[in-house]
Amino acid sequence: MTDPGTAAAHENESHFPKVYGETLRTLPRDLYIPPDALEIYLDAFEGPLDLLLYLIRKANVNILDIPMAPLTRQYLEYVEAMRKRNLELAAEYLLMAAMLLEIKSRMLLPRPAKTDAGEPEDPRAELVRRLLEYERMKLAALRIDALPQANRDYQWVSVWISDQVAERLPEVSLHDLQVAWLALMKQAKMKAHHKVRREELSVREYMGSILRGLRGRGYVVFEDLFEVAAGHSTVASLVVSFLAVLELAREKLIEITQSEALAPIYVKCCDVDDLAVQA
Amino acid sequence: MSTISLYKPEDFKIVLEAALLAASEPMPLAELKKLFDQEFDDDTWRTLLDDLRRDWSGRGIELTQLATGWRFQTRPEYQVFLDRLRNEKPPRYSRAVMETLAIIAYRQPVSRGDIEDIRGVAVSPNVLKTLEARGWVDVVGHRDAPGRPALYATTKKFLDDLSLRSLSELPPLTEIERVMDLAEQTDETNRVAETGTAEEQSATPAEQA
Amino acid sequence: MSTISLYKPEDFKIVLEAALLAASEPMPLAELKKLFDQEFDDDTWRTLLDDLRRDWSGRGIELTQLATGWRFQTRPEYQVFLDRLRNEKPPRYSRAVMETLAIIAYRQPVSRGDIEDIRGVAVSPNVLKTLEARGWVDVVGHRDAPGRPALYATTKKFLDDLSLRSLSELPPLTEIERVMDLAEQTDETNRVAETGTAEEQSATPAEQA
Repeated sequence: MTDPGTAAAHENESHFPKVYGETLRTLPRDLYIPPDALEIYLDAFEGPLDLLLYLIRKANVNILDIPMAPLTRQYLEYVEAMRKRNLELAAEYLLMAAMLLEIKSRMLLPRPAKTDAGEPEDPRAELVRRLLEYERMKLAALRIDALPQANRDYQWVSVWISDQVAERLPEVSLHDLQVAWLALMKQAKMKAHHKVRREELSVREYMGSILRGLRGRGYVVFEDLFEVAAGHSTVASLVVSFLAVLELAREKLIEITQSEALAPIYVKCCDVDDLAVQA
Repeated sequence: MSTISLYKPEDFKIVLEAALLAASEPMPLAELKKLFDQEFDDDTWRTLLDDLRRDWSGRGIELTQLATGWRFQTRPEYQVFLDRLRNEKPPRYSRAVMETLAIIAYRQPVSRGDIEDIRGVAVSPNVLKTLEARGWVDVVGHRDAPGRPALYATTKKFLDDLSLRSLSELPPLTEIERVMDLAEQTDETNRVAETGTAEEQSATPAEQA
Repeated sequence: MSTISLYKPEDFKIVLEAALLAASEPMPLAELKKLFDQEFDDDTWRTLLDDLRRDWSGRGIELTQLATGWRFQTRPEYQVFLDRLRNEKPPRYSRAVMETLAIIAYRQPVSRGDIEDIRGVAVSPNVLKTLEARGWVDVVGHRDAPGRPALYATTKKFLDDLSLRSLSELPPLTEIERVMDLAEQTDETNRVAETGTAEEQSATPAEQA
């Protein structure tokens, strides 16, 4: 594990302003700030709470018993210095100035009598609570920053996977098909111009296999079609095959010829390409 | 953070190994040389790298020298295990592909024009190519019409891949249509529930809607 | 390609090592279990992983258990060498970013307004964007208040990237409070210097004044 101390100190360095290339590790003991550096110091503080914490720590006073008068005076001097430099003063700094003055004035007033709730609250309580919470979070930020951080203090190991994986093909289920078909039907219904006929699916299947069987074979004897169509001949399959042949003929997908009555019937695929292949 | 000092050849090898394992690109020797303040000649580097490669023999990862540099990579023999960890979502066919497949399955043989008629949109050649490449549809003939359009039908492989013995085992259209008609003609889910079987219910989302 | 058969515990460890070295994300145990056909109980897995971790002690990379699983990473002590191979150093986050992160980490879920209350200054949108882009914080909901402000919390990736298994492994706030109590109870900066560590000292610029 790392020694967080070194990392924290190192990190902290980046928070200090640089003047003429030199990192200022400590802030000035008094409120005198070199005019050229003022802007940089303003940047060095993360806001009015940060500045207040600095002033309190610099004065070495107990945060729970802030002497409001000197603190407010110092804060206002600082704000005034910034204002004189025509720096664009963030609203938060002015808001804090108002808050400090309010606390200070409330402390000058006589304390109200004891209430049922006990001791009346110190006007500084809210400020102290905020200062403590902010300081806690400031320290927490440094602690977190001191933790080893991926890509800064260490790197992930991810060794090259050598093989190209075989392409994964989509899985299709019957349900997917059904869903696709349903979507189509809905669409067709909406358009209302396409009438999808209902018919026995097996006829369609036999139509496909008969066509496939005729492919590249030229004229085929009618009876042979039924062997092509059905490996296992049942009465039902013969009937369906016959219907398929009729449907194919009706759709002009096959040509059926018979030279004379009772002569053999020949069937051929209406496919020029296939004939060409055979020729 | 304490910094490591390197003395023995073993120390250098440990750094080299860490650098190569963490690298996301093959590392050329010239690049690896930046690792150490000490300068070694190429022979020493070669020995160091060969040593490291030998250390890894018999493991699932190997150090290889490529045209662009040195890299650790997994050994192909271990791919079968690594594949089990790939949990990418399974790829899915687009709606166009699925609808085209459904049309070919139910209305075969059909031409591209038929598919376009039903879908109401042009069918991209890629859609049919995808299905042909998968071996699920093929051209079974051409229609005797102007342009002699190719006619598509589903294949044996399509049936095999969907665990069907024949096309007649596809969910019957009449049923789907009936279900759809019901779904459209009535708001009462109850009536559907009465007429359909439990199986049919779960099969079509429309029925449940 | 020949496939490896696994017999001895050593064989399993080699596969496990290869899988973990090649993984691009931390691997949860449930995921690692997919590696083998054999089913091992959690104790066996623990032994296997601990064994592997021990094998790597004294090397430049280490096996760590993170919030989302197990992963190999380089040891921070070696980063000084590995950095020499990197063209650009990773950016360090500004104080504003780190303080905002700390507030989100310790006080989550918090709104932007909560963060501004604690820091005493407006939070620039870029600060939160930086943290969101890194995947360290995200919006987990909205407060039921005017404007429905977004509530931020830290992510698993934040824990992973800081090598923490859970938020409870964050540096405890109580300890920080103890240090502050010391600072509060005494006017002597010296005493703080004696009791606090160097880190606590450097933590607040004011303390050094």
